[in-house]
Amino acid sequence: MSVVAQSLTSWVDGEAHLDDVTLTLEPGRIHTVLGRTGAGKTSLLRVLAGLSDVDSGDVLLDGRSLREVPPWRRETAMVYQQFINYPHLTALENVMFPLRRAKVPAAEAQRRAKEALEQVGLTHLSDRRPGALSGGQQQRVAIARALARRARILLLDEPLVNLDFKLREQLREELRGLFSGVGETVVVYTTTEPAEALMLGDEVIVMHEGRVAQVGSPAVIFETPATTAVARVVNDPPMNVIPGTLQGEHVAVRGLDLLPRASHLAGFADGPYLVGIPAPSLTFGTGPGVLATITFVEISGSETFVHVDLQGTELVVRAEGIHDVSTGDRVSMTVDPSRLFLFTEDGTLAAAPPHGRS
Amino acid sequence: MSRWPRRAQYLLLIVWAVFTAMPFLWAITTSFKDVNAVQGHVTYVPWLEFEPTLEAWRQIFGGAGGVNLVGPFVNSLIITVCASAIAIVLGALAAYGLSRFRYRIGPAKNKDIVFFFVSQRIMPPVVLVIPFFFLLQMPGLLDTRLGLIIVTVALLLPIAVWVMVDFFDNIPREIDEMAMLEGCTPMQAFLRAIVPNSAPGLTVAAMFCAVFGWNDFFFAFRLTFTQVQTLPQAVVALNSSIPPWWTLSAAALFGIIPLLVLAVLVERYLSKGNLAGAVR
Amino acid sequence: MKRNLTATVLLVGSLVLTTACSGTGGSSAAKEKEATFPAGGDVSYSKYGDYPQTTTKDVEGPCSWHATSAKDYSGVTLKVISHAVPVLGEPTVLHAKQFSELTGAKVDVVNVPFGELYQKLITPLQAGQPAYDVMFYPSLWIGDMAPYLEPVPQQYLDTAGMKDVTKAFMDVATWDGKVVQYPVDGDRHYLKVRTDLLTDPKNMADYKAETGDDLRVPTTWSEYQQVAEFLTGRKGAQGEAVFGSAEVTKRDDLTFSAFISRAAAYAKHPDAKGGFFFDAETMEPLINTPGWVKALDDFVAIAPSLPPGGTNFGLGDEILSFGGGQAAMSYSWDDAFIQAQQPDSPIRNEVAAAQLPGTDEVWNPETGQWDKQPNQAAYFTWGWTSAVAGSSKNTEAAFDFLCFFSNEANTALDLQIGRFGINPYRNAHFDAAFWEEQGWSAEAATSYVETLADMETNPNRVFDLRVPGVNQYMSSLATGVAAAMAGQKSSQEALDGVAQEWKAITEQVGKDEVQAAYRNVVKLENGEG
Amino acid sequence: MTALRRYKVLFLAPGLLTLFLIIIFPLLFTVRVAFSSWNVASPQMDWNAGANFVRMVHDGRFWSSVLHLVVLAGGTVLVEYVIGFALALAVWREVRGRRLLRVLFLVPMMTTPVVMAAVWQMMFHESLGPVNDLLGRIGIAPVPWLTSPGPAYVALMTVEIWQWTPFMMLLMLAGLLSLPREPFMAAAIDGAGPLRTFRRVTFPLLAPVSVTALIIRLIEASKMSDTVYVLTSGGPGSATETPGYYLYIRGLKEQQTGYAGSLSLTYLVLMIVALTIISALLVRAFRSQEELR
Repeated sequence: MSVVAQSLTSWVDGEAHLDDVTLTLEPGRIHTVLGRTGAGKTSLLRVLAGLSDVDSGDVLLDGRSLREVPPWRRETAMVYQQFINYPHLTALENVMFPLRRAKVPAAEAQRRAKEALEQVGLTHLSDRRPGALSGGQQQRVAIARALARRARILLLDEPLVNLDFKLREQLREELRGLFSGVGETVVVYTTTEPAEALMLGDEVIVMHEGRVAQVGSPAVIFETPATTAVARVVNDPPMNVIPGTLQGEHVAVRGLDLLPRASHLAGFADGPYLVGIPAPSLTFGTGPGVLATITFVEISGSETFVHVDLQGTELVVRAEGIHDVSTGDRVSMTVDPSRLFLFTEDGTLAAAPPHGRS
Repeated sequence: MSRWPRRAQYLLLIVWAVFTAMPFLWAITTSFKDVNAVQGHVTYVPWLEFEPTLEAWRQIFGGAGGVNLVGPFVNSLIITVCASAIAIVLGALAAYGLSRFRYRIGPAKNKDIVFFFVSQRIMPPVVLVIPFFFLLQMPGLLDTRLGLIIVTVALLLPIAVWVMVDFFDNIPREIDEMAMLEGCTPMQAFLRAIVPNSAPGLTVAAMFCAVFGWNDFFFAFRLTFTQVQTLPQAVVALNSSIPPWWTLSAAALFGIIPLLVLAVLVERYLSKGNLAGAVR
Repeated sequence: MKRNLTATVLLVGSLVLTTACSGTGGSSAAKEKEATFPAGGDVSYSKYGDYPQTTTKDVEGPCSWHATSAKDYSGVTLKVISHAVPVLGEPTVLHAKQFSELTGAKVDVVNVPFGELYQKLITPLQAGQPAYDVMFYPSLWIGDMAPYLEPVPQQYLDTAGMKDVTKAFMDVATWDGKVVQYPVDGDRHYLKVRTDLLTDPKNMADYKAETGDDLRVPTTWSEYQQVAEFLTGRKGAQGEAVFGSAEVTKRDDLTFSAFISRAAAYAKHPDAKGGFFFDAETMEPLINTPGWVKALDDFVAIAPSLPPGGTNFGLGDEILSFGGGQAAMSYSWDDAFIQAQQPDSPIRNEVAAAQLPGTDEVWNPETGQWDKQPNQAAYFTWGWTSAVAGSSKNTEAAFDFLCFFSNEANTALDLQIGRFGINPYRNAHFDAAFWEEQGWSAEAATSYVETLADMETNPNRVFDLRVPGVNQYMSSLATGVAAAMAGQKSSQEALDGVAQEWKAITEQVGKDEVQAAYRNVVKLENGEG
Repeated sequence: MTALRRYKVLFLAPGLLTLFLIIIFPLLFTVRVAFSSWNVASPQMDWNAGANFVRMVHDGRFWSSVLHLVVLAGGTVLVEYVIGFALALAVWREVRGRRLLRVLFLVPMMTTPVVMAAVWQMMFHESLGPVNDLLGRIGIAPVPWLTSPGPAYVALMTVEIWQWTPFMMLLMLAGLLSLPREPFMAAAIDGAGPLRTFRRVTFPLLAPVSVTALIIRLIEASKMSDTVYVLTSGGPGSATETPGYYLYIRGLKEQQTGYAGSLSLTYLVLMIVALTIISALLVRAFRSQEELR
């Protein structure tokens, strides 16, 4: 009962929204699709739902083509990033709507709707219309509606992106619990947030510019990103990728001092490469080292992202805690050479640091 | 807010209210006059300056003078309601389609199709009326309500499409997509998910349709002979070589009543602030 | 699908109603029935609404109430188009109601304002759509209408009422030797004046002092101008401001008729038999010859003596202006005079009628020069007429309706109601006693009746341009006149422009056709009709 | 997807076909009749090549009527926009009697133009109308409202403005009511006064509504004819003749169907070109406003 996407390709106005996307989606597992805005995530969901057409390729359900099956016969549920409910119906009626359309008897539909609302903790608000609910509550209704249907395919398109930080964390936790009971449903969940994708996904699909860049378990994706693009997408802040060369005992990276060649980089021929420097592997201080200029400071929760200019190269540093630095300050940079990634010049992963070190 | 904009605001409102009301006040006083109160010099105040008479009002409801506005009123009502209803149904369907799907007819895309609809309003009525005459003559629809309804639909459809396209554009398309995913065909999605949320837009469209339908004189006049008289025709038929200003005034006032109801309805939606994208 | 359903219900509903309302006209073979109206009974309109209590005796004849009530037209529907209410429209509706009661016929009347009547009539006629059985319209359209009209059957021509119609109005109803229009009204332009102002001693003395002439009813257009200028700004009996003249000047109203009145004496030479508007031989327009130009100069010069807005007066404004005592003089149809004579009028019996002013010289188009001789012409302008459409399936009922419409009893009552716009057209109507019975003074009644009767005997006659396309010619003329009055062009330039357009119109409509029709107009003028 | 495509057609086709069927015949008829000499005496579809168009080129009345329209329609729509916008602003925020005023302001739009023009004709009647009478009472000499070109334009524009400003107000008010609150709060925090707020926030935000409203009104105003007919008959002379009215005279009053056809066709082309240019200009003008923010 799996869903198979076969070479889905879709062009709109000369731009590829989907470019030869092939995937196998298994029931009972949560597939998170990670990618930047415009990577093709939403397009993929819309094609799976039957809302958008493809130029070539097909979607198979249990080996049967869905190409001529219109959305209303696909048994697909969807949760949008905007909190979409029917404004003229109450929360309960909203959840019942798809059940009634599926010819579930009224009493049964009501029972299931109430159950779903209880699951998302909205029993007390079931008579309110969406207009009278907060954003988070509205999204809970939408999720309840999707869950109550027990559809064969459940699609969630960045469902948490429009919520504020705290609510997002909270709902993310709850989602894990809610998804644990999906049983025979194929769940596809898109997000731009690496943490969300890695935390929720049984399998992570990284998309980049309409293509599938890598598919794998969260650990595989994070520890061995197949390409520089994946490496950037699965890290927050994105991994720094800078041209460099292997020279005997050293790794030369533009702007930085010669670094010692760590053990996982042994066995590669000297020559030009792309060097991946994870933001946490960089540290700055006042001691000796290469001087860089701070161009921008971002404080994100308990961490600080510091953007620096290193003789023409832009780098991002992730530091724990709050640091008292400001734009224009000159700081010295140091790198942990054992945490470097190595990519060939065309962006394919050559070497990753040993597990457990990132 | 400083004070002068506030004052300017009140001044504007008062001046415009007076200006708007003036012709109505004049029509109201005139409707109680007779020929002697009209010729010679200008009079305003009943009893003081002229002897008021109910003659004009009696006349338009079938008094002497061969005028009776009740029949034409009913005709106008039937034609306006039917034509507006058809125009809104066809217009809403087309507007929904144009708002949700990509069309391509030859070189024309959605925007061009909307323009095609709206551009029909550019046609001067004179261009249309003679061809309409022949068009209705063939199936024998001249001088019938059905004939007028068909023609009126053509005049109203552009307005309905224009209002509704913008309105639907402002309803998130995810609502009807979701309805489709939940088992509705596009038609059911439209009827069950969109239409129930379109009351403001439909009301504005209905108002525009009713206004233009109700007030059409040009086509009604030229496509009927003796069997179907609409209200504007019947009022204009009072415009003889000695124009009976009083009857004309009474008739003009009488003709506004049904539309007042719509004005109040539209205002209600305005107050609630949910006309949002209804007219953009 | 609720909305669709509603629409369907409405659509079906309207269809049913439409079908229900469009009754089918049956054949009109007159069946006889028991007469319901007694021979010689009293006829009164009072039961039909707010009409005078006057009664009159039904005059025996084929068109009488009695005779009509013996006809059975049940199942017949007559479709009638007439002018707006009240002028002609109101009597049409009234007589339709009466005819319906007497015969059982269904008579549907539509009333149409003057400006729209032509298109409303001509479009279905040309398209072959049998829209109307009976049509009431201005008689000058005969050239466009004639091909679509049913000639009046001999039996109606033989009725006493028809035989009493004056020669001028029988001529008006005739086309190519056949009577195609059924006379129901008589019209002409003549002069109306306020006698109280003209006989006021102070006015008379001041006028004498200012001009050296005696103040009297003007007999020439230059005298009209002089009197109008003098009276403008004087005060009336109640101290109201008075203006010299009220004239129809609104471009697309009836300005062309007013202008023809002013041009008649300058341009209609009694000895010139070759045409007034055109040279009938060459169809060269005469509209820009010196006689017409002089008349337009006069028309432009009167502006300061008109009431405020007087250069945009429609016929209605003219009627109210003179009838309400605002203007001292006026010329056009009877309406303004009748309005002044209404029982509640402030100037009742202070008015007199007279022939249109004349001139001291007249242009002779045949010699191409001015002849210094007094001249005056009678302008038999268009009036209301009626006809039966050739496409009508109910011609007998239609003619019976017109016959009833214009029977002696009805006409006697119609003439008394000013707003009906029905004016004397039978010899019997030129009777001062009849008007005195309505409360008119002997002077007013006599001047009115004599003016009308004298026109009938005037040998120098002008008729309208009764040719196909007449509205194009008149529209062009009115536009030229308006341009001169607005100061956009000189009189000569304006009329030269009109002449150019007239030539083009003649070409478009078809020179032979226009010429043939125009020859008939010239015959009428020359009394050879 | 075939199923979806079927529905796509189902939505648009009924309306589009209805309009197409009803409109295409008149259009073809007009094109054909423009090349014929169809008139009252010979109502036939003959072929007179381009004679009508040659005549039109030399028809000064037609071309000057187009000029009149530019002044009349342009002027009225501009005034309507300014007043309509001002009124919308005035009844947008809290004001005593707001709901009553809103209804009152909508009413003129609901009246039958040809009938209200007759009422206005009486108002402007130079000796029997209240306008001159009231002016007289405050010592102003009677104005020749309908007999002198200048005042006649004022009178015509007054009637049009009276009737159609409500339309403008309704559109602008609906636009105002749908505006987001944030920019206004931001402006308030910046300490912007009402004028600045209007210039920097309200006006630019309403730019798209403004363009639509102006275009729609221009389309409707370009057909101006009833008011002219009733009030001035195109006079004095032909100073207030509009193309709509001139077409009416030629086509219906004089029944020169062929010639009117060629005029109509030319007028239609002129209108479509003019409106396309105007809307492009408006969009550009308002866009630069938006960028100013």
